[in-house]
Amino acid sequence: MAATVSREVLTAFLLRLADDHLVIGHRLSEWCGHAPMLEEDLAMPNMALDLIGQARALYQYAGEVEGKGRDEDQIAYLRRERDYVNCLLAERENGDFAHTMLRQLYFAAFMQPLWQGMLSSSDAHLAGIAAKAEKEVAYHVRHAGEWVVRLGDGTPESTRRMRAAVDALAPYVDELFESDDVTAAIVKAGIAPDPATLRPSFEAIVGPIFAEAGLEWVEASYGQTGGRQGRHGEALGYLLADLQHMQRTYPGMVW
Amino acid sequence: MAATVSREVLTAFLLRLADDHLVIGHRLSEWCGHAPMLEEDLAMPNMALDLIGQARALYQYAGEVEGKGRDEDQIAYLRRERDYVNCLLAERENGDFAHTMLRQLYFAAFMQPLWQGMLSSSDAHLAGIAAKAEKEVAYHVRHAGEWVVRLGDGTPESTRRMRAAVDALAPYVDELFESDDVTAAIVKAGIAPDPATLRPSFEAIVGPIFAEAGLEWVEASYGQTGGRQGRHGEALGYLLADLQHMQRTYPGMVW
Amino acid sequence: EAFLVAFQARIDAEEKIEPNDPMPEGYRRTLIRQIGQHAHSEIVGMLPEGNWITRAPSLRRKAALLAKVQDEGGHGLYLYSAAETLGVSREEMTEELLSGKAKYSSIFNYPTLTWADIGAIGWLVDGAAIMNQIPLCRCSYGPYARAMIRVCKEESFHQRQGYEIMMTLARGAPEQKEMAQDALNRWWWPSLMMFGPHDADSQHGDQSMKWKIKRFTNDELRQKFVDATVPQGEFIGLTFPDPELKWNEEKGAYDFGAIDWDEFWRVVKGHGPMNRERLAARQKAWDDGAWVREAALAHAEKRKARREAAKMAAE
Amino acid sequence: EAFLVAFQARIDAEEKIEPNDPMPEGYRRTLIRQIGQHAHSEIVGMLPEGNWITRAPSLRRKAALLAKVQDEGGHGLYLYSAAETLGVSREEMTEELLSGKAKYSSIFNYPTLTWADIGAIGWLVDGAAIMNQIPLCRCSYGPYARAMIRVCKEESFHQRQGYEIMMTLARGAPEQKEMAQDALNRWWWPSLMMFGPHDADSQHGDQSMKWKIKRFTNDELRQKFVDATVPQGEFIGLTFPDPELKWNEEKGAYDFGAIDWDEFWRVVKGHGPMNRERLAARQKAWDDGAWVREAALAHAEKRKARREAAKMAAE
Repeated sequence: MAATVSREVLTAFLLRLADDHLVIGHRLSEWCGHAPMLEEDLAMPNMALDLIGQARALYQYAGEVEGKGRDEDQIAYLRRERDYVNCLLAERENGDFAHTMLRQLYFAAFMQPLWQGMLSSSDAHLAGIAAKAEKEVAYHVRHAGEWVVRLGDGTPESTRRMRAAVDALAPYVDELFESDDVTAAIVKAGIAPDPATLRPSFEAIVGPIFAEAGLEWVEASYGQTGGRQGRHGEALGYLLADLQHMQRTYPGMVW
Repeated sequence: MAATVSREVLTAFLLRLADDHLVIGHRLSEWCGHAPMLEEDLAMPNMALDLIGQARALYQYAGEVEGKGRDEDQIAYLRRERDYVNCLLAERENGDFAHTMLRQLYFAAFMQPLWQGMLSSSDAHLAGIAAKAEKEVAYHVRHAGEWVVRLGDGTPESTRRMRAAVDALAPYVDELFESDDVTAAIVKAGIAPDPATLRPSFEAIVGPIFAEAGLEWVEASYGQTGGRQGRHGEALGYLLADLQHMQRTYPGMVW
Repeated sequence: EAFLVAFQARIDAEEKIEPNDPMPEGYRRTLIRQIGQHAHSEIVGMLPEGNWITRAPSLRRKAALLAKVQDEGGHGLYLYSAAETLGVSREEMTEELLSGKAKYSSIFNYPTLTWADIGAIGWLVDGAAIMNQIPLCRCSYGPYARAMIRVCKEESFHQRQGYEIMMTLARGAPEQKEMAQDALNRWWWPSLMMFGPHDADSQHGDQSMKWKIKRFTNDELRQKFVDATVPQGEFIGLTFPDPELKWNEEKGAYDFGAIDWDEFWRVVKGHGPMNRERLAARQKAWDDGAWVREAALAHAEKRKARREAAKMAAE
Repeated sequence: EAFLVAFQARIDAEEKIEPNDPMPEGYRRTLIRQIGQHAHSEIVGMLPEGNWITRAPSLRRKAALLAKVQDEGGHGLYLYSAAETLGVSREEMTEELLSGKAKYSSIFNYPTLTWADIGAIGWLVDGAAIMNQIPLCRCSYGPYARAMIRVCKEESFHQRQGYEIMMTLARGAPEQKEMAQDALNRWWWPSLMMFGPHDADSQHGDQSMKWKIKRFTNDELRQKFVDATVPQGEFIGLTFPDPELKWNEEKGAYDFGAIDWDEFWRVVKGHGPMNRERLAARQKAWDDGAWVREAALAHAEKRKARREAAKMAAE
């Protein structure tokens, strides 16, 4: 039988995932009504909706596991900036459409094997969340991947922008695959795969897309890190000011 | 002897002025570190500092007059969006440098005669605030006015941008000169001049600047209004989310 | 002439007109204008609601709002497609929107100031839209009628959702109730204006009725809306900002005060609080997206060329 | 050669070197590099602090922060002027900054995550800067020495203000104390790195000391800073993130742990958390401002031409 994990460890693991999804979903939703074409004015809120839905499932479960009676909104809205543990990739600002789509591809290509691994999680509740999310993330990989190809192999302008995005996001890839005590305990308990082992799957997704797009992979000399310890970039604070505005202004109300 | 006004009326009048200064000062401060030249990286925080200083004096006095024990920060930070009564001009987003400087010129050209009129206010405290502010606003008129001239009569590009700013801000000028029951009572009590009477002074300031800049005055077919009733544009909410973030997140603390 | 008479006979017989059927130029033009305007309204309508997605007060509401805004984009898409069956392209329609030549529903030229505005838009604006749209499900032009069936189903869901937001607020803390009341105060009159000028002043009304593009007059629809909406508002304890609003037993409907048509025309003519910003936002999205659209086109052509080259090589 | 000997004699006699005095090329180059780097640090340093102006927790703090950031711009201005006396223009220096050729203080490549970071920057970063700068008030190059006198006066005000912010937090609510401690944890080691590599590894040290551009070594200054700062932190109840930090009675100074030089060099070489963003922000300000600078120039030329034409006409 697999080892078990403490409430604290499982909560910590769930919050990382949940924050990733909330924050990158928030970023996507900022495009709403401002997309380059109507189809994307549909596709981007659609992906954001999936991501917020996944975040909700994870926050709800984190609240249960934590056992302190916090509901999804209390966890999502009422922590301090240093308590958010999303990866830095998720919080990066939208930049142009190439930048947003590449960010989404990276995140989806990381999550797809992670969700797949969690399909057989020893934690039945998480396996259930994964079953739904795994279908959704496949669409995100496809949609973002198609755009990376189109833009990478489109006009000289779009190629230039896509390359700039590859360059700009390079330092934020490695953090996705970090392992630490939390992930080690989670792996040992058979709850989820080790992020460090997902790199080949990530590359198997991103590699062919880059090849088709005519893009070269850029290895960052040093990856940025810190998100899992709540050490974020300066942009997250503004995102949280908007996110939390209502809950902070009107504490304890039902909406 | 002049009529007196109720606490409520004087408070309402002071809050309008204070909110104007806080909000336009906030906007100017957003330029910090991003100005087109180092001299402006000094001049813009400098003007913002004057404006925030004037706002503080007005909020403090409003708190006293109101008599409910609220201090400057409680009033400045802890109201709801619909309770802010700044004019719409003050909250307009920065746009480019031409837009920011024209907005500042308009506001300063409105405030200069208003402060001058309040030098002889029947309210000694307000006369004291005006004495300091009147010197500061003269610098703002000069500084912003010089830029309007330079940009209006600079390159074709700067002229185009300056004209676009004149066009964009035209609907927000008339609101400055609105009178209502509050201003009527304030005028009657000899506290401040009627905004409606300041238009000629405003024009005497802006007119020669426009003439030198080679700009034509644009009369808005319909002026926008509502700020004094707390009916703002959509951008103010985001400004307030940032402004209030700390006070809302950490209620009741001393900083 | 005979064609017009025959066409009218088909209409009168409640036959659906389909894209390849002959139709009078005026019928086509009226439909293009109306469907385009309707599509633009969906697109521009994403902006005031989109304004609250990042600040929605709970995750549940955030998700619902995202879904709603997405639906609106979808409505825009069906409607543009319906208009395209009449021989106008989405690009042409977009350019007419951005140039100010084509209109969109004036209500979206008001700002969303608080969260309650999201409730009010769902309840009142979508509610008014449905009143307009339900009869359009029986519109004589087939593609438009079919698009409207789908749109109406979703809109009525949005309307209930908006009302539920208002109810939650109205039954919530005093600040929430105040927020709901304030939103009603600001959105009520503009909602009534959504039905357009009084019948006597309406320029397109008669011919559209005859062609069964419209099936009720502006004033009829407005009255239906008032009659349906006032009890809903009263039920949750809100007060309508109209001292003349009262039930008229005799006519079996509500009487209500005079609409400020000056305001209506001012906003229609571009001087509402948000007209410039709405168009500027759409213009910016369009301009900023130009390189994306060009790249998508260029890529599609490259693929096609490659496929053809491969086919040639294989032959 | 004789000139170098005579120059060194002037330096040794504590004479000030002035712009028009002859000076060795190396002396000039060293000063240009150092003053430029110092000026750039003031300019880039506006960004991390500017990040909290709109979110400052009280109006008093907001005003103080605005004034501080403005002072930093002012320091940048004096320093660029001092460098200009050595024959380099502000444009050239700006281009060197933006191209990454010129450096600025690496500490500004860390983000300001909470309000307490504003306190920590004032207390630690300005505190470390002052340690570096006080001896520069006696620097052999006159314009630099005079600029530094003014800069130091303001910096020491900023340092006290920063410390006062930290004290307020440390004596405030538990969340505030935690915020202050967290800021100290993040800023302490980077502050120690501000003094540069150990003397043994420092490439510019010896010659600069001989020319009296520097008067203390990196390690001497770092030790002074630790000795001055640790008691201040302990006084307000904060803990330094260094288990090896302790008072060494014998040497009459603090011992402290080993600095992570890998991190130091990584950040210097452009891989700190904010290097790209800082440069991108300055680049954007520069690019977006190009039309303004061009317009100012064009206008000045138009005025001049008009004045001259008027003069001609008058003659």
